[in-house]
Amino acid sequence: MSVCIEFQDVSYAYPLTKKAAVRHLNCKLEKGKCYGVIGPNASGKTTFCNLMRGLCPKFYGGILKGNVLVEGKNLEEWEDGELSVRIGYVFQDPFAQVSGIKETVFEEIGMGLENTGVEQEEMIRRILEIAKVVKVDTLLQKNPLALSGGQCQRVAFASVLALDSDIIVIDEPTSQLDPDGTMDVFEIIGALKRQGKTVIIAEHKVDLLAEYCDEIIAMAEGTIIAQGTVREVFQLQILREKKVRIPQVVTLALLLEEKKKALSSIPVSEREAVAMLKERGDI
Amino acid sequence: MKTKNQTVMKLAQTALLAALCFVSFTFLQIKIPMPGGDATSLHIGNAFCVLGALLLGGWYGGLAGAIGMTIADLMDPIYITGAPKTFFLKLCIGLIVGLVAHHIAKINDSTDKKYVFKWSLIASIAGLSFNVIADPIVGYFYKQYILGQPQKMAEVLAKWSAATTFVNAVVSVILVVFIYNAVRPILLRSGLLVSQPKN
Amino acid sequence: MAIEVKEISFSYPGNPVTAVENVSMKIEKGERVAIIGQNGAGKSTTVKLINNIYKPTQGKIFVDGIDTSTKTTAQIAPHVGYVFQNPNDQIFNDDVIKEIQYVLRYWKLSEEEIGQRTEEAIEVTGIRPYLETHPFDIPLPIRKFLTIAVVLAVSPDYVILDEPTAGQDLWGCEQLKIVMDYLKKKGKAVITISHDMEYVAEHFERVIVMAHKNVIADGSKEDIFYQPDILKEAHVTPPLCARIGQKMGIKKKILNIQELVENL
Amino acid sequence: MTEEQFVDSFRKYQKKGNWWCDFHPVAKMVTCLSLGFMCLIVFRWQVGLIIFLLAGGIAFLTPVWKKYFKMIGIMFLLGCVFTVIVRLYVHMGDPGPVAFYLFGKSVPVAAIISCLDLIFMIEGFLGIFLVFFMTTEMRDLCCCLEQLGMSSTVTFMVLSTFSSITSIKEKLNRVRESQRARGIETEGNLFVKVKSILPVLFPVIISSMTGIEDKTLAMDARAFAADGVHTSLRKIQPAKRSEKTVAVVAVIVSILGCVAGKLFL
Ligand SMILES: Nc1ncnc2c1ncn2[C@@H]1O[C@H](COP(=O)(O)OP(=O)(O)OP(=O)(O)O)[C@@H](O)[C@H]1O
Ligand SMILES: Nc1ncnc2c1ncn2[C@@H]1O[C@H](COP(=O)(O)OP(=O)(O)OP(=O)(O)O)[C@@H](O)[C@H]1O
Ligand SMILES: [Mg+2]
Ligand SMILES: [Mg+2]
Repeated sequence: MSVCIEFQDVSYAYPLTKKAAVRHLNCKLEKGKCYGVIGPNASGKTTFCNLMRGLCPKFYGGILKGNVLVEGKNLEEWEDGELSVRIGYVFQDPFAQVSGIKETVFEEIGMGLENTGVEQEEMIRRILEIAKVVKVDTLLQKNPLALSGGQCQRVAFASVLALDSDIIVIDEPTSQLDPDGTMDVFEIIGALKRQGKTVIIAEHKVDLLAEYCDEIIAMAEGTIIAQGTVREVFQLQILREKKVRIPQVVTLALLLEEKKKALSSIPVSEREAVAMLKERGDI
Repeated sequence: MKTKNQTVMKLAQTALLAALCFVSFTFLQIKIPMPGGDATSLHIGNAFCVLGALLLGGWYGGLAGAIGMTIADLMDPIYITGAPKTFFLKLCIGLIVGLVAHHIAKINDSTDKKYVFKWSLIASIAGLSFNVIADPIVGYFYKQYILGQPQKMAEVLAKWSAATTFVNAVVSVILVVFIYNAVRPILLRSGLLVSQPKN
Repeated sequence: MAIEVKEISFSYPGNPVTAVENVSMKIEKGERVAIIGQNGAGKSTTVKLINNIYKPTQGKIFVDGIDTSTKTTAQIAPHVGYVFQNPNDQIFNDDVIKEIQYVLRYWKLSEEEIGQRTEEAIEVTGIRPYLETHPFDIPLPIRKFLTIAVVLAVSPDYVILDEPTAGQDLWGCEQLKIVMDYLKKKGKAVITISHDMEYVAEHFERVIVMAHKNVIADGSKEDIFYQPDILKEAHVTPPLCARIGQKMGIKKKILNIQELVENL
Repeated sequence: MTEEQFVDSFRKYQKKGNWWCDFHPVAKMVTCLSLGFMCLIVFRWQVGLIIFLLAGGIAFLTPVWKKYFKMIGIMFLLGCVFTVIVRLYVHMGDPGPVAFYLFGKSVPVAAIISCLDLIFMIEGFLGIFLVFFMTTEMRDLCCCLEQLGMSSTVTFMVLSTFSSITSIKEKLNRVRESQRARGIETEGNLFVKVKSILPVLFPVIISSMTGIEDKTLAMDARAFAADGVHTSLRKIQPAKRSEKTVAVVAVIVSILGCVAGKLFL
């Protein structure tokens, strides 16, 4: 598979801060895979996403060392407009993401399409399609400023999805959502993956990440402490040392191991865990 | 991207300050009735005009004040006639503050709190004293020649408006210096001061 | 001594659709209650009514026997503390200590008392490393702890936390546990809104489920988390341990991982 | 409106089903502004009254007439009663032909006329201005101006100012709520209110300023920086010949009116 984003020894400090927010990042992200970025607060997840999108240092200022390559091309060589179409980015704070200049959710979702010069019929078709997927189709006529936190988050998600970017970066998309809403978001991410898109998602809800992601990138104190498949990463001792959250099913498996009731391997989803437990069949 | 994004950001900030001017003028004012069916009021709208100039530079700050206050004037039956005058005056305030703060003192290049405090104070005083002097004078001529009010009354109005403008200016200077110096460190950190020290 | 909510209804000004309808609940002093439910169910609205930020259009609320409709919000604040969903709406001082002490000074408490309360609040919320930082420079999840500290310093009998778990990492959850333990020790009632069922199952005895502007269930966590139809109606899923326990056909009502391990 | 109707409405030209509301925004703006400024410049009650009546007439033919007359009524009372009382008071006892006596003092005709001048200048301007604003959507106006060559950054700025006004008002309320919840009294006498200004104003300013960053990024995520043609979801009918004619006539009338008014009134 081809590499679509590559970090080569990247360090970055925000302006007027002494400590670098991230240090010596090295990683390769492949096309068509889903990556989960995990780590405690202030470990640099958002900064990692910003770097990928070129917002650090172009927008925030600050000092960047090393290279970030998107599809083999250094970030600086990318045109601004082109990059914003190529990489869709859903930001962390849902409340701040409404543009505020559109009066209905329908137009809010369509705004990106207007800016990229899509024809009207096509625009309407795409908005309706996305709205259905993200389950905001009942809100289309509402004012974006009068939405509840959860609804806001969905609309922000929808307006970025509408652009149909190849790479989608999502920073904590479920912080305000109820459990069902959270499941919906992950379902959508699953669907994006099936469409062959590259998805990078930073989240605290590791249980669902474990279920939906191909690979996990674990960060702590501004460095990548582990990268690999879900099963590999969540077994690592270092995650627990650095206080990175791990999925409950993994905790369960490890506890069972301690009690000498080990499962055949480490499960990463509820389904797997139940299957393994059933297979053992000793209640 | 830098240039383009920075413009969008500056525009968004300008819009925000214009809105703040509008809101503070419209909702936080005390009207004082005056002879001639005119009124002047105690308000802090100018503070945001000055704040805009300190944060965004003269042009944008002046523009923010001009737009915000002009809209506010247009929405108010008592002030509506003064709208063109307001636009011109607020723009000037912004330019003067910008000139003092950014061209003379270059406060955005400094990290010295005391220096910034001192110069933001001087700049706001400069801008608002201009207002204290110019508002009644421009108002006088504006009323007399453009609106054709009787001379005697225009004089009375000018005197009154000079008094309230002075009170407003004092309150605004205190407020703006306080707000600016409180807001600055936060904005500086999050890269919101558009022309920040090069590093 | 209790908060009694009696059949209240409320609609936001300028919005004819009611936000909550006929909600009743009673929360005793020292109790720990979690409110869960779908987005937009009216959870935040209900606690805002209890806090007297809004007055119900129908029904009455009594805090320790006082009818809230006869008081202002600021008069209820010493009894009921509310930590908002968004900390940015609350902070305005340029110094953490000043922020915590603002209301205490506003109430003209003695210097000694202020110092002691501040100290305790800082200790419990773990914000000591940030005392020198400008409040708006503190990372958002920790800024939330600052607003918690502000409420702890006020020391009301009822503490309401609106989604304290959103965006928190392990450290945050552990610190939150310390806060909860502290409040328990002090005999304060805690009312928490949360979407994190694991957290609810771990820290609360009683759970109130809200859906469609109303309370649809109220009971012990064992009861609630084992009633699939109610949970479904409220768009929540039970904690993972409960799900696995059920799927494995364990009879006992399991709610935490230790129990699950023991029963497997 | 059902969802299909709503979506369908974007396929056609944006219409309200009222000739004035659907008047091409730019033509409408030119018409109203020129008439308004004529009113301002001539500063005579005759002209003001005509414009005022014209505005009222137009408003009467639109669906917003109720709201319009309520607003203009309030403004009329507020601005005018005030003007009359104070102006008459100032001019009472002035020399000149006397209209009537009030409290034993003469009220000259000139005073009444100057009153009327001021009142109708204000009300004429305000009336035509309100009629324009109440029947025109800012976004449509901006969209049309954009088509005429105004840069999209300017439209963004204008729309953003208006939207910021509403969002700041909302934020003010929210912050006031949270400050009350922590025990700071914000209601009561003037002193209490003044004391609560800072705790309310400060979080509002800071959080809206820091919110700008997110807003800019949100705009960026919606490809605002993308080069090339921008399309628009809402379609506005190009100005008809009749609408253009009206605008041109209004401009000519205003210019002539100004000259004539200054010379003969
Ligand atoms: N705009 C900024 N200016 C200066 N420093 C910043 C900025 N944003 C983040 N930082 C700092 O960079 C470091 C990494 O922060 P980042 O936001 O990337 O963490 P995170 O893992 O996304 O945390 P969270 O889980 O809270 O979202 C932190 O120490 C933070 O204080
Ligand atoms: N300020 C407001 N003005 C008008 N309606 C509002 C306002 N705040 C909330 N609502 C509406 O009231 C209803 C209840 O909202 P509330 O905030 O209580 O929900 P919630 O249960 O806290 O949801 P969440 O889990 O998303 O925080 C929602 O339908 C919402 O749209
Ligand atoms: Mg983050
Ligand atoms: Mg809520």
